[in-house]
Amino acid sequence: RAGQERFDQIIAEDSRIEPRDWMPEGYRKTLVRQISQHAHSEIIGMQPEANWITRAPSLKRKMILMAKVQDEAGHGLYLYSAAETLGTSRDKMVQDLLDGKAKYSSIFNYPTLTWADVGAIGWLVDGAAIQNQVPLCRASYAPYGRAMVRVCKEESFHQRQGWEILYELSNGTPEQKAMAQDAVNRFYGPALQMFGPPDDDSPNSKQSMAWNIKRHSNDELRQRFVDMIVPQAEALGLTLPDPDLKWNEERGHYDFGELDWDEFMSVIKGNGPCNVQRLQHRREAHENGAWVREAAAAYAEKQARRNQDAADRHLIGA
Amino acid sequence: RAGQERFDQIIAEDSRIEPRDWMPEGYRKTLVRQISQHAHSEIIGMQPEANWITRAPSLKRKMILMAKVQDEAGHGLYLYSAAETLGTSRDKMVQDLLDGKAKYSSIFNYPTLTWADVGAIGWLVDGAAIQNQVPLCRASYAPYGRAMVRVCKEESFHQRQGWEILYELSNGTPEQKAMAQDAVNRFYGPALQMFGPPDDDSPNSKQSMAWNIKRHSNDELRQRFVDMIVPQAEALGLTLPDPDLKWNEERGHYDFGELDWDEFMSVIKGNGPCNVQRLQHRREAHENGAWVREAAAAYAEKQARRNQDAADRHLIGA
Amino acid sequence: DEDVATYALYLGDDALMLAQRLGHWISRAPEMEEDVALANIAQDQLGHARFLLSYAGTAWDKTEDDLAYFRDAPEFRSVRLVEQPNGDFGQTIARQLIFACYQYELFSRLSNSKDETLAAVAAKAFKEVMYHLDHAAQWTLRLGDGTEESHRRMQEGLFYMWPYVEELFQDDDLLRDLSERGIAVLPSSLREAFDQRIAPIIEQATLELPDVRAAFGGNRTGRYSEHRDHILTEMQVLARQFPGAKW
Amino acid sequence: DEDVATYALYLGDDALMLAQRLGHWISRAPEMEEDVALANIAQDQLGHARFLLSYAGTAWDKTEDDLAYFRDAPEFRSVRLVEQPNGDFGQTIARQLIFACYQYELFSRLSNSKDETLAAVAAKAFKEVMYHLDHAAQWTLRLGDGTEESHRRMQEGLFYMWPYVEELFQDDDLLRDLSERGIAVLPSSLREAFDQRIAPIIEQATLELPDVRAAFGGNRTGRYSEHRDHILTEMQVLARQFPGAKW
Repeated sequence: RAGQERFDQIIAEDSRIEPRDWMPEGYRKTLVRQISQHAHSEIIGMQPEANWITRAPSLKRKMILMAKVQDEAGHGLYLYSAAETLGTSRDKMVQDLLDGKAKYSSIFNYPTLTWADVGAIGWLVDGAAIQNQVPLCRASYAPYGRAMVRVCKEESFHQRQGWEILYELSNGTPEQKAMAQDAVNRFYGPALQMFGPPDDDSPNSKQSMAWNIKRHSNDELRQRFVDMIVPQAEALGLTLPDPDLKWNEERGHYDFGELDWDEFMSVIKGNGPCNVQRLQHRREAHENGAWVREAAAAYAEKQARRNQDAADRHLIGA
Repeated sequence: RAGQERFDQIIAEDSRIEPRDWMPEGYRKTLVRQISQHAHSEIIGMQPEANWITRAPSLKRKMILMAKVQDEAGHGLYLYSAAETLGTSRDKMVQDLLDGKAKYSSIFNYPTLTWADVGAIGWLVDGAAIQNQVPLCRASYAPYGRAMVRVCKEESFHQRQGWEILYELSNGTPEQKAMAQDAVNRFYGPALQMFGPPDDDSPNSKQSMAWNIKRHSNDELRQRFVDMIVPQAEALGLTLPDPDLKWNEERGHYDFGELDWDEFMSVIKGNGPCNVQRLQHRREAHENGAWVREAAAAYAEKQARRNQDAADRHLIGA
Repeated sequence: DEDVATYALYLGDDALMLAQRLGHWISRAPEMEEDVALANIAQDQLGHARFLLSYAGTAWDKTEDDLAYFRDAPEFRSVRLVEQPNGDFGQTIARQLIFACYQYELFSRLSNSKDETLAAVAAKAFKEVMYHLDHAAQWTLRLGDGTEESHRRMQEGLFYMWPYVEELFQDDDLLRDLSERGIAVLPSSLREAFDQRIAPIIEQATLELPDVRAAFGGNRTGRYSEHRDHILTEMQVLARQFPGAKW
Repeated sequence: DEDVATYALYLGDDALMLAQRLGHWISRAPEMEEDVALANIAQDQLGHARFLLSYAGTAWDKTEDDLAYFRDAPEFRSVRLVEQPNGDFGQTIARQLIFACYQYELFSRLSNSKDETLAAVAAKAFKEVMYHLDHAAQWTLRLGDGTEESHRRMQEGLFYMWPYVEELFQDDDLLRDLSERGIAVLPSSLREAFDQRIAPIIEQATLELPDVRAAFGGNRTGRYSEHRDHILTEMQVLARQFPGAKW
């Protein structure tokens, strides 16, 4: 009872909850689900871009891409740590992912067919992620907010790098420009869907906002994102594939067309182009690495025993 | 005693020994060693050429190459069968290969660095193999002779195909011609060494000849091979990398320079460019296939049991 | 007739991609007999591919090699199933089983095509595919009803490949038009026969039809698999290094 | 000075090939921490490669990308060790251990080169290689002295890589000349220090120095490995598809 009051007060003051604080079960569960989904998205999200590391068309781009995919692994690690402060182990979360029980951002179920897709992911997908994540730096759960601060810093680099890839392509040969336009055509819709379903269909959002986890509704964030990328697309000289997209003087925002929510729901339910492929890639890495993790554990145990033995010998003066 | 007499008589008449016939232990051992080495050479010999199947530069060449490597697997199978008639199981022979206890032709420890190497292997390596093998069709051990008849028929196609690859390259662009010449430069010496060490250093040859297994000495076969390929090289417009190579009017043969027998012995002893790679490739295929072979055996056993049960039920009128 | 040529590309590209995948097994198979068997099937598929690409090429004055080696990834028309990685032997057999059942139904009908060339290639290919189907079915039984491990792997192989089954039976305008003209076989018309052919094999092998949804995209459009570009990278490298060269 | 440039290619091509091999691990490592660690090492090697290729390029008016993407296999100068396949993690760690011990000795001496550019890159690289060596040594211990399986795999990894050790320490005329001029480090001069560095690690890991002979060939000549062309096929495909394009 006292815990609940204290919790409510912290939320009302827009202060931060720390792991040692009492929190309602629903709050804990919501956070574990959200943070672990976010971590899974970083880890699965490595694959579409890693697909181009060995084929990057210049050494500079290869370097930047390796650093980026590495950052994603790092973000996954921060986020699993943040989620672990809520009492669920990383092993459990990872196992849920491998078992197909946990979700991750459905954008990563689309394939990267050309080099331009690496640019489109940086510009649009990381762009949408930032739009989502910046407000999360102020999430009421402190470890989550702190993790997001680190993540957001790096993501803004990534978005810029993606934009630069597309800029070079768009200002390159006609084939390069076509490649860039094709990538944007394929990633635009799914990127806008990263904010989740329209507000009317997003029942959990309200509670998350009441708990100061979420700060803006899905549609608000989506609007901001559209408003941000339209001028960026113009600067790129690329077209966003939406005939209904136009400036609305009255609203002070861009209007945009209805998204294909049937496709979205169907990808979420498992029939994206790459759902099975992404999970199998992750499972293979996990299974192929099992003997390595076992070796590391066995070695650590032996070392601990050796240290203990040495300490014992010291104690008895041997 | 009677067996030995009968055996000696068959050899003296240049007739054939069949598996049911008595034979001296030395004869049996020599044959098992020779036939299994030959089988291993076919199986390991798949690798250098298989390396180019996925990259063959035309669909026609891809087709021919797949058929050729397939033939090598087939030859391996005939030869293991021939060796099995002497009482050593294929499993045992294969295990000896995997354990590094058995030998195979050292030429397959050289890498195929370019497409032209596929041509050079066909022309020179299969050419040398035929020179070796044609007389083996008359080997005193009948199953070996019969296997060699099948093998030789196919090998002569292979040699011709190799020659054609080099012909196209030699008559192609300057880069293609250079590629062909480079391949011939690398494979010429090792191909001549396929006949084994010079006669003076080949202690086992004499006994094999007495037993009508071998019909010609190493140096005789090597000379025949050189005499055959010199005009073929001329027709190709390629140079054989031997400054001492020239027609000897008196002998009615081509003279040729000393080969690098130090390299030969060192490759045989294990330090060819690809010895470890070739064995690991074979071991990996074997180990990765273990569960498949186990499944096939388990299934066959189940089927046998089911058939037996059905027969039993039939017998008792169920 | 460019429509017929495009249809020949559909079928030819499928066969080419599969031949390329199977070709990689040669020297790596679980038994030496399988090196021979998989090389056989790879050659059959490559044979279909050469015939079909040559036929397609007549419409654009291109050779089989022009089409195989000098188109970029988006210009190919293969389905995603044949582009999937070999994985372990179970995954390869799953792909073989699905594709052989499909080709069996396809070629048995296409041999009645009003296009004589397509009818002829289908009739020839049908005989070969009977063997491919037998090979895949036998291995499905051995792996499914073999050991616990082989059962698990074969089931996983089916699970991995199943999302790409639906694409085999998707129609498009070109296919509808050509099938009305009696030239093409409408893919959707094969689905029932396919299901009836594959289900009993899977059942007899003590396996289950995978409970996994069809992968969105495909349909021989620009939404192909991530694997296609990798396949072509390797397949085309040498030909492209020496453009115009003869081999 | 073309000789110095060629020496820079020797070292740069080694680093480039290794970066390419390590880059393939990213998203496939046995632990997520290792995705990070291997990506780190890959970037360090790629960094060395870029610096060295750029420096080499000044002699021929070429950029790092000209040299990385538009040379054919025979023109590269890498040793075969760095071209060897990743295999399992044990095989990769074996390659890392050998190469890190070699680079440790090399760069510690090359930082005194009379060529200031080479001295500078070596000094920078040396600090990074200390970490690579620590990483490889730690894993060698864990795998060698971990479980029975990991011991076997690590030992097999060393066995697989060991034939290519000798090539690291082979001299040639160019190297002899440059080392007399105080520019290059003579590879043979590093062998003893290498042996003394690697042997105790292998011993402490309860492993054995492999009893396997050096692989003939190599020596940064035309007798390179079968793997090189496969590596380049993938690395160069896109750049070559659009010659002259900027990225």
